[in-house]
Amino acid sequence: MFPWVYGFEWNAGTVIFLGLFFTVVIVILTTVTVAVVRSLRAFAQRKHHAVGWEAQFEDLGREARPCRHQLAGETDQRYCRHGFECKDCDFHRKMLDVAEGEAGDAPDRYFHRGHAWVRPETDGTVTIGIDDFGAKVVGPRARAKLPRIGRRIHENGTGWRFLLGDDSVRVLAPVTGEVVAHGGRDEGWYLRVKPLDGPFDLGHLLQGPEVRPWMEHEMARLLRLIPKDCHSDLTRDGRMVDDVTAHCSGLDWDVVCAEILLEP
Amino acid sequence: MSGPKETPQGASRYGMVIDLDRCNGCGACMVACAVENNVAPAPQRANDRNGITLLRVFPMRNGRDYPESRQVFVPMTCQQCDAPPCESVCPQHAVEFDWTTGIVAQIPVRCLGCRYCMVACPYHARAFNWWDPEWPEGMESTLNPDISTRSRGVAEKCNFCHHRRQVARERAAHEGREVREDEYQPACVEACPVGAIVFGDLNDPDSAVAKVYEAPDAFAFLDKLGTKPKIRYRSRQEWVHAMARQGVPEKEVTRG
Amino acid sequence: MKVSRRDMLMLLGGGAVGTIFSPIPWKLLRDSSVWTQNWPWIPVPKRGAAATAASACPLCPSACGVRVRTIGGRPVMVAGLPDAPGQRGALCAAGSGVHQLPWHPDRVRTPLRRVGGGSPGFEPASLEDAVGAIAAAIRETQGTVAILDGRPGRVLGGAYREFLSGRADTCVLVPPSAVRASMPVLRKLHTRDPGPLAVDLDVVDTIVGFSAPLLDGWGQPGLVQQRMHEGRLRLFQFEAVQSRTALMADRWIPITPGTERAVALGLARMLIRSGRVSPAFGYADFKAFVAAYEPWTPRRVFEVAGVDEATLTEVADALAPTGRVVAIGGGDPAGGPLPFEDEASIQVLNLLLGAMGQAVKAQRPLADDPADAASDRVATRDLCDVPDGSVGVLIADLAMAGATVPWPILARKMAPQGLLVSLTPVLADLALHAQWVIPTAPAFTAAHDCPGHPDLPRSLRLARGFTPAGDEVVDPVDLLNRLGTALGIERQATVADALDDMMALRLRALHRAGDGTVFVAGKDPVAMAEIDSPEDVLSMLRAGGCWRTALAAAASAEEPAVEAGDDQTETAPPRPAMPFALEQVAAKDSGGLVNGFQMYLIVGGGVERTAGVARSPILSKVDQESGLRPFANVARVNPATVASHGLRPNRRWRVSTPQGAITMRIEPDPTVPPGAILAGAEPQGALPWNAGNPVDLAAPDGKTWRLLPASITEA
Amino acid sequence: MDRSIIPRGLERAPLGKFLLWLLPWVLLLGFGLYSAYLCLRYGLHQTNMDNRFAFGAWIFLDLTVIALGAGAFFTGFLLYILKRRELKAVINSAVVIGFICYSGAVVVLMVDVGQPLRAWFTFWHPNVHSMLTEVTFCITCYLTVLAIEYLPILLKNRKLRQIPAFLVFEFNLHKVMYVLAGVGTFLSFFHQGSLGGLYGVLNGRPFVFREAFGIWPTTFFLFIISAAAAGPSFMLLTTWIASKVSGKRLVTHYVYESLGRISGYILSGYVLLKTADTLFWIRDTAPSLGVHPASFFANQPGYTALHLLEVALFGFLPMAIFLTKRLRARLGWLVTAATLTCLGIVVNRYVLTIQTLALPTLPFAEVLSYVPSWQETGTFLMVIAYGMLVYSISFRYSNLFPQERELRQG
Repeated sequence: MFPWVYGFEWNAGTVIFLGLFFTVVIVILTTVTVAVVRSLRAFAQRKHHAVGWEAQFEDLGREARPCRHQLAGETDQRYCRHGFECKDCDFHRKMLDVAEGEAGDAPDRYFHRGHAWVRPETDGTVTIGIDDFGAKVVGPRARAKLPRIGRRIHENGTGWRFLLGDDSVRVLAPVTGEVVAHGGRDEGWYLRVKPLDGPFDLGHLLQGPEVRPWMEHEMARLLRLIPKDCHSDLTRDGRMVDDVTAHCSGLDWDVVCAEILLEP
Repeated sequence: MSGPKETPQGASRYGMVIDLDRCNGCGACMVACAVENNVAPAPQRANDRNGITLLRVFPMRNGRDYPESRQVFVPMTCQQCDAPPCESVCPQHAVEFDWTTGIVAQIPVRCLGCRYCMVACPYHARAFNWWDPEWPEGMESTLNPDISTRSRGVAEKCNFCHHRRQVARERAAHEGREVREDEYQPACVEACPVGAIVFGDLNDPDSAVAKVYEAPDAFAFLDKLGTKPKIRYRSRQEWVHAMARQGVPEKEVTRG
Repeated sequence: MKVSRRDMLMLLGGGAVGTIFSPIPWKLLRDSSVWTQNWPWIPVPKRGAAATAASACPLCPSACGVRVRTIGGRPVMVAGLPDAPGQRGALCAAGSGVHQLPWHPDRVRTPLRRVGGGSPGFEPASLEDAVGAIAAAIRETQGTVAILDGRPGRVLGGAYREFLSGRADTCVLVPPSAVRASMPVLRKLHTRDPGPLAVDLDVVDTIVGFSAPLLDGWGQPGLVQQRMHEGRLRLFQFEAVQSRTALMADRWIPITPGTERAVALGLARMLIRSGRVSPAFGYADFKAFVAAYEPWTPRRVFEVAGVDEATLTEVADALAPTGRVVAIGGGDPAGGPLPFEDEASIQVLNLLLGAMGQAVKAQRPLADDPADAASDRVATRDLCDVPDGSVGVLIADLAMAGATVPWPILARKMAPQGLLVSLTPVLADLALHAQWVIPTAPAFTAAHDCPGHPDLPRSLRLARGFTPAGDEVVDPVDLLNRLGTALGIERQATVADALDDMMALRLRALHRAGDGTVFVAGKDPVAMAEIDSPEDVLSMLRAGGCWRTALAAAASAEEPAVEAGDDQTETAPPRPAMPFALEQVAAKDSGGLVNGFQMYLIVGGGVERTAGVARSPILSKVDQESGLRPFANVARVNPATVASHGLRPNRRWRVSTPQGAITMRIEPDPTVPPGAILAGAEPQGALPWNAGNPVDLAAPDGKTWRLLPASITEA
Repeated sequence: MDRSIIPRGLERAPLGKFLLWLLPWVLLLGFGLYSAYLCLRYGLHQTNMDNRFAFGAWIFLDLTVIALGAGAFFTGFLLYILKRRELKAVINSAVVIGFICYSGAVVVLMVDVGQPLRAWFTFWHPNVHSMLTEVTFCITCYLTVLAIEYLPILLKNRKLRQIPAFLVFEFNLHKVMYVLAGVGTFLSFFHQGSLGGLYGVLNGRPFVFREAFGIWPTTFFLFIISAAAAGPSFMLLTTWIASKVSGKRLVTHYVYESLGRISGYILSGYVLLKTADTLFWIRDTAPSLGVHPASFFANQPGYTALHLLEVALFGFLPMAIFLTKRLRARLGWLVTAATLTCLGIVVNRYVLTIQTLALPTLPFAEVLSYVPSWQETGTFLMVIAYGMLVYSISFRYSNLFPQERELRQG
C-alpha cells in the first residue's frame, strides 16, 4: 500500500492502481470534509438556522410558498425560491422599483407565511403571535411550548411549538431576536421580542393588500387537505370554526397543522 | 493479466517427471507428504473433497467397461507452473513465484483465505484448511520443525518441499560446496517405493529429470491452457495420452 | 461549564479523527496480524538437534528397513532404508506414519477389565487383578489354553511357547492369512514335510499369481515391482478384480470371482498333456494323477472361470518348467486367505513347474534360537484348524500381525465361558471383544525384533525404541512371569526376564549358527561367520542392518529338488502316491453362489488397511481423503451392475450375506467385475472413519472371508 | 407509538402490525447470525464448500446482490450525471437498496474468507494484477460512499431533523452529493466489471475464460452492462413490491415506465454483446484452450443449457417487452419483464460461479454438485432478512419515495 511496506514495488501497475485508489479516497474525504467544514462554518457564523430553513424550504410543496407579488395580484402564479427572504430576491427588487411611490403607511401587523404575525411596538420590540387562521387550525386544545425569556429565536427557525398529545408542530419565527416576555393561552400565545442589532427588518413579511389574497390562498390549501364532505362543517355563521381538525373525523391534526404552518 | 510468462531464467528450475506406468497408487507419497509438511490427520467429517492433501493420487480410467477397463494412478500436486494462474489472482501476494528456482510458494501467514487461487487452479491442486489442524494429544511432538503449521482458513499447496532445499543449501554452504542432486528431493520422491517420481533441476542437463523431461512418452496435463507446468507425466499407454489430450469427464457425483 | 450537544458532537468527531492519527489503530492492526498468524491452539513444532537413525518397520511381516529422522531424539519422519536387501528402499503408506503410533488416539494406558453386558465398556484395573483373573481362568478352564501369536518368529513367540509348555492341552495359534498363505500348503503336498519353505525372489523370473497381492501386501512388493521394471521378472496374474497387481502385471487375465482353483487345475492339465512337466516331478502313479486332472478341460475352465482356451494356452506356453517359475496364491492381508483347495491346486503347479528347490527352497531352522523355544513341546496350529468351542483361555497378541482376523472366526473357536485376553497397545478391533486388555508397547517405543516374511528367506531386523513407552506398558514376558508365579509353573531356563535379554539370547544363537549374511546400508554385506561377536551383530542390526539367510547363494537351477532339514537331500525320488486330498481338490467343483444370493462380496484392501490397530491417523490422507483404497462401508460395484440393479450412488444400500448384513454406500468402479462388490476390511473402531466391519461376515466354512455370496437391497 | 418519527403526511400501518411484519425477518436474522457465528467460531467446515467448490452459495449471493444493487449507482448516474429528473422519485430507495446490497455482501464476505481478521492485508500488500484486489478496493470505497449517501436519508427523518446540526450537515452533504454520485458511479462501474473479470481472467477454467479486451476480459464489460440493465429493473421490481406490500402508490407510472425503458435499452445492448461473446467463445476461445465447447454440455444437457437460456428467456424476452410501447403502458408487463431481467442476472451469476466450479478441468476429475449446508443457507438468508429489515425500517421512517405524499394528496 505504501512504499515503506514490505514487498512494495514501484511499477506501472502499482502506480496506476494505487494512484486511482488514493484519488478516490481523497475525493471522498474531501467531499465529506467540505460538508463538515461548511456545516461548522454555518454554526460559527450563526447561520445554521438559515441553512436549516433553506434545507427545509426545498421540501415544502409549491402551493405552500406563493410569491407575495402573486398574492398582491401583481404577477401571475409564482412560487418563492428564496425562503421568503425577499431581500435576496431579484424579482422582488424589480417589483419594488415598479411600485415605488405607491408605498403607503406602515401597517399595524405584518404576516409571515408561516401564519405568525408581527406587530412593531413603540419601544422597538415586536410582538409575535399566531394569526387567527393559524390559531383555528391549531385549535384551542393544543398547548404551546414557548421559549424561556432571554432565549433567542431565529428568523425561519422555530418560534415556539404547539403540542397536542404526542404530536408537535412548530411556528416559524418571523424575525430574529431575544424573547423579553411572553403570554399564555389566555393572552392568545404571544412573544415579545427585542432586536439584537439594529431595528427589525420586516421587508420579507406580508402586509397590506397581500394579506387577504394570501389568506384566501391558505383557505384553499386547507380545503384541499380536508375531505369534501367535511367542507360544510368548517364554517358556522360564516365564520370558520375554532378548532378545524376537531370538526372533521379522520383529519390528522399533525398533518394539517404541519402543512399550514409550513413544517415539512 | 495472467497470460503466459517468460520461462524463468534463474539459476535453477526445478521440475518433476512422474511415470504413470510405475505408480501403483499405494499412497505412500501422500502420507510422506503429509508427514513432512505437518499436515494434520483428517477430521472425522473430512473427505476427498475437503481434506488437506497437498499431493493426491487420482485414479484415471480409460472409460471402458470391465475387463477392458484400465486405470493409471495420477499423483496430482501443484504443477509448479511457469505461468501460474494462482499467482496473479491472489489479492495480497500470498502466492510467490521464485524466479531463482521456478518454485511457486504459498505464504500461509499472509493468506486471508479467499480461495480465489483454488478457483483459478485448473489442477485442483490447492487445499484449504476448512478445519483447525488438530493432532491427537502428544502427536505434535512428531512435527517437522523445518516447516510451520498452518491455521484454519488459509489455502496451502505443494512447494516441492522447499524447506528441504533450504536445509540442503545451508549444509552445502557450511561445507563450501554446491547442493548435490540427491540432497534435495521432495518427500514424495523419497517415499515412492517404485521410483516412479524423478525430481531435479531442469536447467542442469545432467540431472536425471532433464534426461526424461523431453522423452517422447512424456506429456503435461492441460498444457494448452498456457500454464506451463513443470511437472510432466510419462506413460507408454496410448489411451493415457489420449485422455490427457482431450478427456471428457464421465459422470456427476453428488455429495453434500 | 455547560456541555452542549454540539460540544459532544465535536468531541466525538474530533476523537474519531484523532484516533486515526494516533498509534492505537495501527498497533491493533499489527497485533491482530501477529495474533492471526500464531493462534495459540495451533501447535508449534519443537526444535532440536537433527539426526538420522535406522530401524525396522514393525507393522507387518515385510519388516521393511526404515530411515528415521529425529529432532532432539523424537522421530519426525520415516522413509524406506535405501539399498536394504529385499526391499530396495520401498516403504508403504502405513510405514510412512509408523512413528506417530505412540500417540494413537485409542492408546491403552492401563489394564482394562470388561464391564457391562451388551455394549462393550471397559474400566481400568490393576495388573494384579488382571493376573489373578487370568490365572484363575487358566486353572479352572476345561478347554485349551492358547496364545494367538500374530507375528510368529519373534523371541516373544519363544516365550509364549515356554509358558504354555508347562501344561497339557495348550497350543500356540497363528492367524490364518499370515502363515497359511502359500508355502505351508506346498509342504502339505509332500508325503514327508520338507520343513518351512520360502520363495527365492532373486532367482524367480516368472510368477503366476492367483489373486495374490504381490504388489500390495504379499512379501516384498517393492522388490517385485522393481525387478519387473528391470525386466527381470514376468508376472501373469489371474484375478477377478483389476487390482494393483493386475494392473501392473505383464498380463492380467480376468477370472470369475472365486475360480482360482479351476484355472490352476486347467493350467496343470495343459502342462501335463503337453508333456511340459519338470523332470523333478515324478509321481509313481502318474496315470491316476492325470486322470484326476482330466475333467478340467479348457472348455470347463472357460465355463467356470471365464478364461478361454487361447489365453490359457498362451500362459501355459509361456511357462517353461525351468524351476524359475513360481505360482503364488496367498491371499489378501485384509481379505484373508484363499480356500485350502484353491491353494492346493495352485501349489501343484509349483511341483509341475519344478519350482521346488529352485524358486522355492526350504528354510534352515536354527536349533537353539529362543524364538523357536519349546516348539517340540507345544503345538503351533492355524487358528482355523482348532475345533470350534474348544479354546478356554486365549491370550491374543495381534499387534504386529499385519493381517486381519475377523472376530466371528475367533468367536466360534472360543469355549462358551472362554476368556479372551488381548495384549495390545491400542483399544480397537479384537480387543473390543476381550474380557481383559493388557497395554503393550506400541511401535517405536520399545526395542524388539522384526522377523521377516515367513514365505521369504529368513531374515531379522531390529526395531529401535525412540519414544519412552511409559510405565503403564506391560512387558508381555513380565505378564507371563507373573502368571507363571500365580499358577506355580516352574520357570524354564531359556526364558529370560525381559525381551531385551531374550533378544541378546537370540543374537547369540544366530551368531553361533553362523548362517546368513548381515547387510548394512552403505556397507559391504558381511557373512555372519565372519562377525566376531554377538554384540557386533547387535550393533550392526541396531545400525539398521538386516540379517538374511543364504538361500539365494546356495541355489541354482541344476541343484536337486527338495532340500529338507539340515542334512538330508533328496534327488527327486519318485513319489510313492498322489499327494493327499488332491482327488477331492480336483473333483470338487469351484465357485457357485448360494441360493438367494446373486452377487459376490470380495473383501480386499491390501496391507495398508490392515496394519489396522497400529495405523497412524495420518493414513486418513489415503483412506478418507482419496478413494484409493476400498472402504468397509463403501461397496465398489461395476457401473454396468450399478445400472442394471438400479443402485443409486447417493443412497445407502444393505449388502446381505449368509452371515449377516452391512449398510454401505455404492461407488461405481469399472475395475470390479460385474455382479461383484468390492469392499475393504478394516479393524473395528480403530479410527473414527471406520463405519463398519465387513469381515464380521466370515464365509460359511468359517475359514475364509475373501469371497462371500451376497445380495443387495435398499437400506 | 412511533408516529412522531414517521414522516409527516405519509400513512403507515400501526406499529403492532409493522412489528408483526418484522418478526419473521428478525427471527430469520437471528438464525442467520447464529449460522454466521458458527462459521466464524468453528471454521468454514460448517459449510459444504470444499477444495473443488471453493466458492459456493455466498459468492453467488455476493455477485447477484451486487448486480441487483447496481440500481443504486446507475440511478444515481442517470439522475445526477445524465439529469434524468424523473428518477428523483426512486433515488432514495435506490440508495437504500444499494447500501443494503453492498453492506450485505461485505458481511457475507467477511464470513466467507477463512481469516477475516486478515482482510486488511489486501490493502497492505495489494497485488494490483488481481481482480479480487480491484473488487476489494472498490467494494470498500463504494460502501463508504453509499453509507455517506444513505446518511442524508437518515438525517432527514422527522425526529432527527429537529437537531439543527443534522439538518445543516445534511444540507451541506446534499450540496456535494453529485461528486459522490460521480465517484460512486466510477467505483461501482469498476466493481461490477472486476467481479466479471474475477472469472473471465481464469485461463485455467476454459468454461469462463474470455479473451481480454484491453487489460480486462469481455466479462468485465458484460458484467457492467448486465448490471446496468438489471439495476433499473430491480428498482422497478422493489418499488412495485414495496407499493404492493404497503398498499400505497409510491411513484407515478411514468417513473415505472422510465425505469423499464432504460432497462430495455441497455438489455438490448447486453443481449447483442453476450451473444457475440458466446459465439466467439465457442468458435475461438474454448478450442484454443484445448476444449471442445460441446464437452461442457455433454454431461448434463439440461443443467448447462441454463447458460443459453439466459440470453433467450431472460434477455431477449424482457427486452422485447420493455421496448414495446403498448406493453410498457401496463404495469403488469413491466413487472413481468423486470422479474425476468432480474432472474436473468441470477442465472448468469449462477452459471458463472457454480457451474464453472462444477465442471472439472482435469480429464479424470468428475462433474461435481454441491448443496449448501444449513449454516451456509442461514448466512445467506441473514443477508436477505437484513435487507428486508433495513428496507422496511427505512421505508417506514424515511421518505424513500418523495412522490408518495403528493400521490396520496392528489
